[in-house]
Amino acid sequence: MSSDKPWLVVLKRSAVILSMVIAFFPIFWLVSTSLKPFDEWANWPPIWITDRPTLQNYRIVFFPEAAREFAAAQEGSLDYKVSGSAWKSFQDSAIISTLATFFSVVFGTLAAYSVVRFRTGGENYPFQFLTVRMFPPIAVVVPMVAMFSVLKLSDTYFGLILAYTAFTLPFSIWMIRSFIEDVPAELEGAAMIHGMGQFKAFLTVTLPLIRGGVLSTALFIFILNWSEFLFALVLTSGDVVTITIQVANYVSASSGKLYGVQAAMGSVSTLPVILFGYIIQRHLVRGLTFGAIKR
Amino acid sequence: MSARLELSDLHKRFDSVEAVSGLSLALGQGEFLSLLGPSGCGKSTTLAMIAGFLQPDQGDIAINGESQLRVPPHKRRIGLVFQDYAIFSRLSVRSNLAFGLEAQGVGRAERQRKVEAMAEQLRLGHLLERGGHSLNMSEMQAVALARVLITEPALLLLDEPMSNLDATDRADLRGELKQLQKSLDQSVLYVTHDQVEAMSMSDRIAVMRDGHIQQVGSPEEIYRRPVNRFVAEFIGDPPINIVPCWVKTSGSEICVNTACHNDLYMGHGDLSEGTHWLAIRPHVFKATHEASENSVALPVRFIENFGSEHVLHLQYGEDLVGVVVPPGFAEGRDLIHVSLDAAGVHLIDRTSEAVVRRRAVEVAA
Amino acid sequence: MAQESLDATAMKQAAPPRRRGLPFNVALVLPAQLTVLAVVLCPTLIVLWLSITDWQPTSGVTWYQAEPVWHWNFYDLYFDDRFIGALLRTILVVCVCVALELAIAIGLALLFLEEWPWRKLAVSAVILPMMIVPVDAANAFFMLFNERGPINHIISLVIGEAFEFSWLADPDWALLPIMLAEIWQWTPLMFLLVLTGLMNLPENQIRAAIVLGASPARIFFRVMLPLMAPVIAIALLVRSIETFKIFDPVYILTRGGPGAATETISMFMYNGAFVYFRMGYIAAAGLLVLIVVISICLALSKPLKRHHG
Amino acid sequence: MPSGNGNNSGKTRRRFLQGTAATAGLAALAPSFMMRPRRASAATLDDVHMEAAKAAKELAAGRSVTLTIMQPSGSLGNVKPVADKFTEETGIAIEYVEVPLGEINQKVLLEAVSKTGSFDIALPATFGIPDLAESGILVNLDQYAAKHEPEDMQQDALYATGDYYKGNLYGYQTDGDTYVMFYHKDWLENADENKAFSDKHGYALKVPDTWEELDAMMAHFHRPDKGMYGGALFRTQFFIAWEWWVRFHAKGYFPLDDDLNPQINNDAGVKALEELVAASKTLYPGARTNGLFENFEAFGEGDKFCNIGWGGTQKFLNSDKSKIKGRMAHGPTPGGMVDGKLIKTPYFNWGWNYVVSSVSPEPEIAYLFTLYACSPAMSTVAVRDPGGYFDPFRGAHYKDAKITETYSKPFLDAHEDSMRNSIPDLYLKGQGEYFDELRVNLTAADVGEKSPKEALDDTAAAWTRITRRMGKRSQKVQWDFLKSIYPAGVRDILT
Repeated sequence: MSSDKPWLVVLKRSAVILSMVIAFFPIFWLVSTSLKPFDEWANWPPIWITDRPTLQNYRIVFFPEAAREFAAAQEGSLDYKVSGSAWKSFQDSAIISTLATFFSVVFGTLAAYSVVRFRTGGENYPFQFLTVRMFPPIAVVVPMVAMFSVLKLSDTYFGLILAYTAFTLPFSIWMIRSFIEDVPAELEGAAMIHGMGQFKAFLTVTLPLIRGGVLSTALFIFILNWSEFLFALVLTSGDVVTITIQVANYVSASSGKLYGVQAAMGSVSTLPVILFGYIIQRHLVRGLTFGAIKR
Repeated sequence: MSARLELSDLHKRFDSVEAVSGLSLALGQGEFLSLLGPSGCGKSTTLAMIAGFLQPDQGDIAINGESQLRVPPHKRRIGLVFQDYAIFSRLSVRSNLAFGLEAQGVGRAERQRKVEAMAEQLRLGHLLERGGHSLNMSEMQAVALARVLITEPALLLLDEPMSNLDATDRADLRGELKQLQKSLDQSVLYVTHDQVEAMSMSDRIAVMRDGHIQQVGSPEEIYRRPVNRFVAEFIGDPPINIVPCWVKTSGSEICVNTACHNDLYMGHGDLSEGTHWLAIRPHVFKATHEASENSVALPVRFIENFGSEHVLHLQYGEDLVGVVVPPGFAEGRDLIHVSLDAAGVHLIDRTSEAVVRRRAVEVAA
Repeated sequence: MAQESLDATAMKQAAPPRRRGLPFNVALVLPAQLTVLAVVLCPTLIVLWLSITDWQPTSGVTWYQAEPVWHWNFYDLYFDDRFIGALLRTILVVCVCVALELAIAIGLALLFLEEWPWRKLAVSAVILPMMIVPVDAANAFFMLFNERGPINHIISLVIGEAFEFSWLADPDWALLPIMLAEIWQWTPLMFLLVLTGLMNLPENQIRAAIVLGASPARIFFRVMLPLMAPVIAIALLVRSIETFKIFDPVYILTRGGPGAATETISMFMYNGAFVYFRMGYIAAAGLLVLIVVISICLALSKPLKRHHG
Repeated sequence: MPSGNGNNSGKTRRRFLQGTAATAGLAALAPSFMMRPRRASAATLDDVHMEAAKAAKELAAGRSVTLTIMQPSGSLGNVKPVADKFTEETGIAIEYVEVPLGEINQKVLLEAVSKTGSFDIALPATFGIPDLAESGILVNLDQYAAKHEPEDMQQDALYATGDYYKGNLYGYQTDGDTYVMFYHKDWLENADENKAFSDKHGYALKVPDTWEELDAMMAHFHRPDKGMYGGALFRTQFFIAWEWWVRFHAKGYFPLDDDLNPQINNDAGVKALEELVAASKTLYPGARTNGLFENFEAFGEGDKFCNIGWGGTQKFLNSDKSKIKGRMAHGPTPGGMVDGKLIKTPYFNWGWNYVVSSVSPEPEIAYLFTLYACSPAMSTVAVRDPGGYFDPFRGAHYKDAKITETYSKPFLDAHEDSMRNSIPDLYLKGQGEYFDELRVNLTAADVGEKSPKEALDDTAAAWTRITRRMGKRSQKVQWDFLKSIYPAGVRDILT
């Protein structure tokens, strides 16, 4: 508020710069590693920025032939061996994340509307959904494996979509609820006076007003689905491969990991999340607090 | 202990807007000065500069003759009551009152004593243990006032302290505040847009508009001798009537015709011939039931009832004018006879909007 | 129906909703409700059953035919050092991570509270970590804390001799990179929450405190922090719940090892269920965790409720 | 059994029959095993791959059949060339699912629960077969073996101990993952060193026969101030149990007695652990934290006396990246003196094994593929892949020029010798639990958190609990069986 002393300003600016460096450093390292040729992955001292940048790691991720060539070239290094393309994991993740997001947002919007405008189930009803998010997924994963085995849902798109939809519903219901609450019910009332049914009034009056909010919710949930790991790890066994599973797959033997390849896969797989994240930056707080804190 | 304040040639600009330009003002010791103006006139900016939240672009702020520009807010010995009272909502009333003392490092016992005394003085005893968030507006107002008074500020700044209160609380508070100020001999700068507050409490009023001081003077002066159309219109309730007039001059003598009254001699002054304005307080019209020599009959359009007096709205040429009459005066009548005393009207220059100064006044023939 | 719901408060007080309207609003919540039931309630019932059996896939029977052992799983859990250890370790991780996240977040938020050039851009830059896929973030930290990674390199440069410490293989230190990864990734969220809270603080209360002569520290602790309490409560609640579930970084960085040195509750249960395949036993552990978590959450959910109310 | 017969360990089944006769306790088990139908197969070792392909082609005739193989990531180089040939000969398509190599056993076991049918054939690590067999996910291959397997198929494999569980065939070992020792030949043959060493110990430097000798040599060469280190043995938790396992067996004991009471915490076990902890002092600095890759890279520096490892280790050390290429001596893991007799206990601790999923709609075709892939001709093709995981496991492999070039002759000699006499891992249901318990406690002892005695007592107590939970009676059946198929020379000495 009052004018700061110069040394204080310098200190503050340095702190800001330091925090930015720390925020960026792991990502820098990921990207930097993804561009390193094989023999620099585990060099000592580590190479910060390679002199010989290569796209080889990215080729290994996406082109099985490149992976096999690479493996053949690295004679004796049996641990550094990959095969198969990551395309499938992007495809699978895209299908699962998109559909699960769609269901979550549609179901969530309907439920949120019902909860806000009709007080369905009373004051405490929405909390029931919230408890879903408090469940450690690992606690339900064991019975889900059992249940899925009976229902033949293991290792299927539908199984993961079901799990993702359920576990993101708390977010969609609570976020969209907070958006609907921002729109006065009187607006719908005005439409209803003109003879419109209530649900239609919601669709034609309120929904367009909260379109941005619903879209943000969708992106937010897409991010969650795209990044999910535990369910994918346990509920799939090879037919379905999500990107997180693919990343974890580039692990070799007891010895170590395919740093460069893993970094390449990591850089690519996290890109959509970063992009969507910044698009909805304004709503991140609302999302991650279930709509409790608004901007 | 109470202080003088001098503002000289203050300027503050936000982007393209000159919020305060060339403001100079002096507040004497123990004086109650109101800074009166419509919202956006720059009075809050001025206040923020005095308090030290804003640094003026130019000019000086001096308390007791010492420049405050390099003094941080908390060292200026200023007490500030905000429009929203800014009660620390998470603290109890007691802690709110003790906050300033605590910050100054006053001992616990002393703090306790002063809080009790202040609570006693402002009749807040029953609120002391309540949480800040649980108070109603008038309680907040009182606590806010007590919270600054307890630190014995050299200068008390009040920023629209009554705008959130309802009418009766306001009326009560005006008296109490004035009394308190007198008994403490406290210098007060009172910022408001409400002329009633300013008129009823102030020793002097500074009327402000668009970053400029329009006029500084006692309430009487401001009311009787506004310097321009803005001040004339801003002060007075019911509001002053402004009607067009046509000016004839011979030498420096001015003769005015209005839509209904002719040949009003306004004495000497500098004014061009042509259309100008007449500002006439509603009290200045003399309303009668019977016609008299220089009265005109005006049709009654509607009546506002203020209880102790009524305001008749009469058709005056193309305008409506308000005329104050006793209750029941216009009962069942369509026409009222109105005469006008030229001594009580203000002639306003159409181009400069300034009130024309008249050297001598002669009653119209 | 329509008229009643015009005004939400009126609706709330409205005498028993008309029968015709009721199915409609219930129908609206039905898809969400059914999904949740399918994926949460059914498994919970199955957990109840499994927790009293000693079902192990290696015994070759399907889960619904497993032999009940009644309370013995719980009895064993009570004496299972690894389970208790994982529980305590998880609580430690939650306390350390959430506390540090909050402390750093508050510090950062205060830095970003004042207006300065490029501030918005800097905020976007600082929150980058929370935009990263957690598995990728964990991988990045795996590389950073590799014995041949840049962290060791920096330490080497500082101390002036080669430092090749294998953080993740040392039982005493392996938890550190995991916690740092978690803190790195989620401090930005905490920061955003706190910053939002700070920016929405009533400015005049702070100004009032300034004019009353309070020092910056006093203003912060006596005025700002109390005002921030609800926001901070929500932030702590949300982050504690999420941190309690911590899995991805542990899995990627250590798998709970070396030994059980970094086994958090999720990792313990994963290892138990999917490495040792002691499904019944882990179901019992899961049930205990569920009960604990839900009761804690119900107790703590008041701030959320208040904010929404 | 006469010892010295190099081909012993291959004759698993025969030996088991003999063992059965000798062990009254096994009488109950014997019938189901012995009453296996006589072999109907006309195939011989040389043409088994052709016969298998033919049989598969007939079974799949007129249908479009696809087999899916779940394999540890990185083994495609071993599997694909063989699979391509199979497809070529039979028209049966092969697809692959890759999972991280540390997780394949879990994934296969999970399939027992989820039954997705996502694979027909899998390549789990051998030590997991007991769990997998008990879970019901593996097809008991006896009936198919009776139909298609040539007489000496398993005798020809140098190590087939892990293929059987409770007397039934569940898979084919396809990887020779036995522990082998690596020594710095220049140091061994250095005259000055030899003199200094024999002056002190009374015998010359050599490829050590016993752990005592190895420990003495490591101590001799360990001069960190001169940049020389005794050894590059593993001390990370994941690996530590394996070395102790060999040291313990070399002292002449089975890990469990006939009643499944742990013997690991007897005096020999404690001694073995004390020696292991003492040897830690003569290892290079990174030993406690370094995994496999770092380990062989470190030994490749050429400043360490000895190392332990597998074929993969040799592939690196024999490459141009290694400074010690061509300067190594090899040997099996050291043994010990039991009652005045030298006992060698080389150890087979990992290895991939072809198994067939019980969820597979085509178990017989799937079996035929595994038979095809493990046939001498085809497995040679698989092992040839220089980047792959599969190490030699049949006599034929050691004669292959390409394989010899990759591994070097001296190594292969030591490897073959080890393979023939390898002791098995603890092939019991719950192997992972037993071993993890052991690993944690050994590490605790190594870093000084527990005394060796404490560590092993704790392990033994935990083992008893695990055995009880797994079902003692069932475990005993397998343990008796397993003991009966330990290599004869070892089995006779162990108590």
